Amino acid sequence: MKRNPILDAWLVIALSAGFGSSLAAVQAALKPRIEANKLCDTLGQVPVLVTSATRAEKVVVGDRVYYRALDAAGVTVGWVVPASGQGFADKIELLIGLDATASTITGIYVLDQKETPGLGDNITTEAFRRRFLRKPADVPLSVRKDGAAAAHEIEAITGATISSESVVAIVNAALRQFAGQLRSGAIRPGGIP
Amino acid sequence: MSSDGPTPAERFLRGILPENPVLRQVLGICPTLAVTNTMEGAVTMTGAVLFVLTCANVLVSLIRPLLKPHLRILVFTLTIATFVTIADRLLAAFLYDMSRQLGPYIPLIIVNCIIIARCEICASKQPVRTALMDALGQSLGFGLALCALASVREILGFGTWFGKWLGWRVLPVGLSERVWAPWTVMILPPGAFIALALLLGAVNWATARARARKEA
Amino acid sequence: MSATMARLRGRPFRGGVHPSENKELSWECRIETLPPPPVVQVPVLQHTGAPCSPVVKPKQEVRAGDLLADSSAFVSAPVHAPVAGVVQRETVATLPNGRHVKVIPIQTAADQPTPEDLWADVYGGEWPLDGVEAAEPSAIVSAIRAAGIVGQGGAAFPTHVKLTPNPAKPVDTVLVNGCECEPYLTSDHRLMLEAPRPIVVGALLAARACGARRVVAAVEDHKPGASAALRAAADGAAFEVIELPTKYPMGGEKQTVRAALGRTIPTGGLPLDVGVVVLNVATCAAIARAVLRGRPLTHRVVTVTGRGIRTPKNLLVPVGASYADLLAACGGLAPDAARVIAGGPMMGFSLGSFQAPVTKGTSGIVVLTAADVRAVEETACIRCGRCVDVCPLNLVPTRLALAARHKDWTMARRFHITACMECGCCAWVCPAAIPLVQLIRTGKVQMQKEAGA
Amino acid sequence: MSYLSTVLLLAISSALINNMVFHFFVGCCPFIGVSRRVDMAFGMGAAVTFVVTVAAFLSWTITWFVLAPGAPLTTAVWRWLRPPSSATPDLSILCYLVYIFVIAWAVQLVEMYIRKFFPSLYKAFGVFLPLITTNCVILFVCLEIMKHVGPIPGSVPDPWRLDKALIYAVCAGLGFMLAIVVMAGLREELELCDVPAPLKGPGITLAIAGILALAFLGFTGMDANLAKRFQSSALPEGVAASTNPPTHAP
Amino acid sequence: MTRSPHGPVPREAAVTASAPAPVAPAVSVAPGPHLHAAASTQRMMADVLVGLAPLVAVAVAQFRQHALFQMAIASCSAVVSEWLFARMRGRPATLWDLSALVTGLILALSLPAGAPWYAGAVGAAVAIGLGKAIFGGLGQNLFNPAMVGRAFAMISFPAALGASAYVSPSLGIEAVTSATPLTAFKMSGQVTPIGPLFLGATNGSIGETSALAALLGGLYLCFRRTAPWEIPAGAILAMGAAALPGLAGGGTTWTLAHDLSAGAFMYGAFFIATDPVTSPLTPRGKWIFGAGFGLLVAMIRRFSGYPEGVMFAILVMNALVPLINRGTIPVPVGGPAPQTR
Ligand SMILES: Cc1cc2nc3c(=O)[nH]c(=O)nc-3n(C[C@H](O)[C@H](O)[C@H](O)COP(=O)(O)O)c2cc1C
Ligand SMILES: Cc1cc2nc3c(=O)[nH]c(=O)nc-3n(C[C@H](O)[C@H](O)[C@H](O)COP(=O)(O)O)c2cc1C
Ligand SMILES: Cc1cc2nc3c(=O)[nH]c(=O)nc-3n(C[C@H](O)[C@H](O)[C@H](O)COP(=O)(O)O)c2cc1C
Ligand SMILES: Cc1cc2nc3c(=O)[nH]c(=O)nc-3n(C[C@H](O)[C@H](O)[C@H](O)CO)c2cc1C
Ligand code: SF4
Ligand code: SF4
Ligand code: SF4
Ligand code: SF4
Ligand code: FES
Repeated sequence: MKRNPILDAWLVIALSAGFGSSLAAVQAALKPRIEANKLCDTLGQVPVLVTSATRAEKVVVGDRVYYRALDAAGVTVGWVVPASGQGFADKIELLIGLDATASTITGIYVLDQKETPGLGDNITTEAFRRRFLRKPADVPLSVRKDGAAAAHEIEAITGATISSESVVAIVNAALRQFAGQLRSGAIRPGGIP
Repeated sequence: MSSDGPTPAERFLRGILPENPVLRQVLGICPTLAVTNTMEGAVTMTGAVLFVLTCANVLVSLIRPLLKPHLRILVFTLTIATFVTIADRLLAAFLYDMSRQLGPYIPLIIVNCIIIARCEICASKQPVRTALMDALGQSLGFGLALCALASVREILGFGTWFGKWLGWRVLPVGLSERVWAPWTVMILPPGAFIALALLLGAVNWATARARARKEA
Repeated sequence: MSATMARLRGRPFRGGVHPSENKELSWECRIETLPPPPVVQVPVLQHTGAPCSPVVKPKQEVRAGDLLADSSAFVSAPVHAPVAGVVQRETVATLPNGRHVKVIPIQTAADQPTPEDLWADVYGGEWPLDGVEAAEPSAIVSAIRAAGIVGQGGAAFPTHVKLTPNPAKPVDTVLVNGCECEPYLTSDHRLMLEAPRPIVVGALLAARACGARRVVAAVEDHKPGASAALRAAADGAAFEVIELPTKYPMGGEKQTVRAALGRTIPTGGLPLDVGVVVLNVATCAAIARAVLRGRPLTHRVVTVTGRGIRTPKNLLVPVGASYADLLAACGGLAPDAARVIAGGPMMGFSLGSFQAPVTKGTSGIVVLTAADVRAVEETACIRCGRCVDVCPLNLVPTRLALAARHKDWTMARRFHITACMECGCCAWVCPAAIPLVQLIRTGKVQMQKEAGA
Repeated sequence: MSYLSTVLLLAISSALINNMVFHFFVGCCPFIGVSRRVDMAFGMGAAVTFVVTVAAFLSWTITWFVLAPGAPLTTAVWRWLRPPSSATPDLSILCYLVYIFVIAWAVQLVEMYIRKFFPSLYKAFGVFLPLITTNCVILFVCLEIMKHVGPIPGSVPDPWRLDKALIYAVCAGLGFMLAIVVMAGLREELELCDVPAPLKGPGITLAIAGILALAFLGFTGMDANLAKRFQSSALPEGVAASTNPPTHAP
Repeated sequence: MTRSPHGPVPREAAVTASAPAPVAPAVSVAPGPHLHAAASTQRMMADVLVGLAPLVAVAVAQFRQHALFQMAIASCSAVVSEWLFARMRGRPATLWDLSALVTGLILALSLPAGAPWYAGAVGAAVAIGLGKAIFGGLGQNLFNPAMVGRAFAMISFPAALGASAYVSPSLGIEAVTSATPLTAFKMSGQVTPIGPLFLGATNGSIGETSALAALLGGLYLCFRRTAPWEIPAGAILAMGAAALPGLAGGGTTWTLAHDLSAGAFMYGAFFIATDPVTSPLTPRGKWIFGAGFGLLVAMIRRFSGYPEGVMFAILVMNALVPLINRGTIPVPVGGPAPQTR
């Protein structure tokens, strides 16, 4: 007697139904939290990158995304520019904080990188990131290996010049593009309430 | 089926050393290598495997009378994939950092040989209690291997132990680079392979020695 | 033509080595005759092929040259009494290569030819060329077979087998091998100097027997005297002499044929496959003696040399004389003698006992001192590839030895173990002193055994 | 950057720099289990490459049209079922389940197809096919494709189209094949070595893998520098970094 | 009495049948051949030490006590490790074959003058342990021990062996205050003049600065046949071939001479790639190995994140040696052996 394969597989079908619904439940229960985690990864940095900001507002220009940092009163106090580019080993993803007039860097944050531990991954350290504080955003930055002298110079990490240069290049390119958007009026400038 | 096989307690103990999945059976090598550059990774992975293996073993054991031989593997896979998805979402919700660090290695648990092997060898033939103890024993054995490897790698590679969660340093802070430096290679792929090779060698050596002692 | 090209290129064959030759120890020594020892022990198997059965009884009296044992097999050669005397009861002797063979001892009679007469009988006297024309090819082959001639160059293969015409594989050239590439040995050299005429005549007879039109003698270029003697002895006959560069193993037939004629013998094949028959110089002389004088092969020239012997010599000895007899005739071993070798130092076998008899294939006895024998311990192969560089056959000896060690016959075949001719170049050059040849040799035997099983 | 250079970069990056075994540690079990003989290893590598390509095709198609949040097919069905709704349905939680089935099915398919049309090929590597179902390489490639298709098609700046997904899959498979064949060569050699007993088998294989991973680190950064070179030959002034926003930014 | 039948006996030693019997055979029995070339593993290794002498001399002249320090650390560590691992396996330690010393010295010469003590010590211990002992000791290792050790150390201590380690003004040596030629080229396209590169007036690993010294020592090795000439020849030709597109383009400042004499290329081609144990057996295999090495070095130097590729190229080619050996089984003279069964 030939058995019906569909009937034969009733267990599989029943299990699929059970699993499907439990997954749906998990999805429903956890999705908001996961989304929040993801968002937090970026937006949670805004107050660090732009002091006095309390929240951020997404600004989409073409395929680019920027964040306008707002203080409690809703006044634009700065910008957060996401940027990415090739590092020594793999892609480096950054957030760059700017002041309201987009003329000074107020901080950078490394979202993701796969540089060599102990060497290139020092770009995530506070010590390195602090070297970008209060640097001009309208002049291209450059890397010095033996201590920064001029205002637009960043001191490289010992043993990780390539990673340092990559970060600087990513910052330069992103800021140039952002400045272009500002100038062209694609983004409503902030700073003057 | 066989009630005169190992007792649940024996199964539990066996999984930890004599039949350790990684060190004795050389199964599940990929996650073992991939997540052991920090203790945190090792512990999280162990937790995920513990969760998936326990749930899958228990469920499979429960439905074991209903299993058709030719659909067996399909059912196992379905079960495992579901629990892995749940584990993955739980991690993303509650341990977002670790979820990002472990990346694809959590979903890869689906194809982890240990779990299919336990479903096949044990859970589909044994009552729930045995299957549960087996799952716990194997997971702990897996965890033991992972932690052993991660300890070596994190201490040599970073000079810390549970550095991210607990911040314990093994090498003193501010040790001069001229005196000693952590071995970065241990955190990278080559170090993983080499450390596991030596760990396997050490375990085999110790086992052979113990056996020789017993015989002598 | 191609031989000239080969010589111009200076690389007559690939690989090869230049061990120090030490031929000067004995190459000025004229051939002396060994006085017949009290007993000679004639092995019934001195060749490659089927052993013979004795046709004499104990206590039977025999004259020199009488048939002692024969066989009906094609690949076999009879043995004859080298001396007059009384046959004793058969015994067994162990030849240097480790083979146990039956021997027929003969108690030497008191009445023996003088050394002069013996020399005149074996190599001296007249060797007229017109005898060559007169001989029928088939008669030559049967005379050779009746005389029990086997190759005296080392392999001791029955010569009549080589010379029997094979319509499928016509022969155009007889190559007379006078290279004598083994270090120390000088027996062929002395023979070419002192008895070139029978060599020439024998070679021409051989050519007639197998239908070859060309006769070429190949001599290494460090023996100009020998080639000059052969040329002079040729006396207008169609007998060429080619000088080849000195290099071990120039005398190996694959190498000689390649260097002298520019032809390549296929692996696993014979010179016959490229239309050549290769004969050692002493074999040629034996052919002449058998055809023109009807005398069997009972004597040969043996070099006894090395720094471990008191007086190196080239001796004309009866087959069946023991190594002890020969050593004694050369003043015995020097105090620092460390190793006694039957044959040359590259391919010969070291002797543990000196009671074994000399056979038709014995070309020399070399006695080395401790200083000659490098006492280097075997170490690990460092895969330097020097053995590959020197292998004349373009094999990879280290892999062959490794395969033999691990009994990995798939690998042995992949690296062509059966092609190896055991010349010893690889082991000579190996810095790790690995007994490559021995490993390969036993590997070949075991592989054959397991393939048969 | 020309299309060709993109392909070249992807190939170098997935086969050499981010080699499946030496960089991502996936496929270790067959890497240790089936690397004893070169011909077996070659068969395994070829089988994996084949299956991974088929699986990549299927999983890209399903992810792009059905599973990704806001995938066109799902959205259309959703809207048709509940016209007023404008929410984007999200089936991505089913990804893992679907992939593992796709892989199992692809293996079956490939096995049947080869058995029918290339019996000699089937003899050569048919035995490896069932083992591949539980091979991490395949699932890993599917997961990688999932990551690059992006949460919402069109929202990721440069999502992988089918061609890129397939190129990636083939090169990842070839990278695995390279690793396992090289390892098999080394292990054949190892048979003749005097390896300490406790390290025989998996131990020494892992140690060699470690040394190979060290060697492959030499390729680090090759993709970046090549990309730079391709770009600077296209653009007048060498632009080192692109300004793509991070892929996982909300 | 015996006389020659045809003329006087050349030596008067009259031999009788009753001459003294041979002394009791105090002789040894051994398989043939009974003669050997005057070569030994130890002699080959000693040859390498001689070949390295010019490099050592340049290193000491340039980096003074720092060079001596590196050589002492690495050599001691290598020899001690060799002894230790042999003991662990219960094998006799064969220190006198000098191979451990060669490994230590080759490793030391590939380190920067300012490397910390543990770089050489760990590197040499790993070289002998992971690079050699684990495979069964001398002659059985599949990877060049010195390069395994260096790779391990370099990846472990990127700060101590990476580009920045070469610039250490604290050593008080003038040459060591500027970037190495390869780093300078990689970072800023700056080409060092050939003269200093060739003679060794540049910065770099202690043994690599003078291409001339490496060439002299290397030719000595080739001449002595301790090192096969095919490997360096293949490497140099391949490097030349890799430079062709650049030269043809015309717009590049990267010249072939710079390519050949900068960094560790000459040192690697003559001393490291030629390690007999980890290179192919046949001449054809050696050509392929050398050429592959040269191409990889060129590729890594140009395109990867590292300024120099000698070490990685050696390791990658080592991994390919079994496959090369497999593909270059020579055909015997006279064709393949007929296969019975
Ligand atoms: C390595 C090697 C070296 C040989 N050298 C000689 C040699 O120097 N002279 C010689 O006559 N035969 C030599 N032979 C033997 C020849 O290959 C060949 O068998 C012989 O010349 C044939 O002549 P025969 O049958 O008269 O002995 C050598 C063989 C081998 C394998
Ligand atoms: C995913 C995977 C799992 C494997 N599991 C096993 C296993 O459990 N046991 C085993 O002997 N071989 C296993 N193998 C190895 C192959 O089946 C191997 O070809 C087989 O063992 C034959 O090996 P042999 O030639 O030494 O007999 C596995 C291979 C793969 C790819
Ligand atoms: C034998 C040898 C091999 C080397 N291999 C490498 C290598 O593969 N990669 C590397 O970056 N440096 C290697 N070096 C060191 C470089 O030669 C040295 O680094 C180079 O001069 C550039 O300096 P940098 O690597 O510190 O930037 C090697 C040195 C030697 C002596
Ligand atoms: C020409 C030559 C080159 C060598 N090069 C190296 C080398 O680069 N690295 C090394 O560890 N040993 C080298 N050795 C030593 C020896 O071969 C090495 O220790 C073995 O690899 C150990 O089995 C060399 C030896 C010779 C004869
Ligand atoms: S079947 Fe699973 S456990 Fe076994 S080797 Fe393969 S992946 Fe590993
Ligand atoms: S093998 Fe012996 S007999 Fe033949 S040529 Fe060489 S040395 Fe002479
Ligand atoms: S010559 Fe000796 S050490 Fe060199 S490869 Fe051959 S067998 Fe090995
Ligand atoms: S003995 Fe054999 S392997 Fe060695 S050199 Fe002679 S032919 Fe070649
Ligand atoms: S866990 Fe075994 S192949 Fe990945």
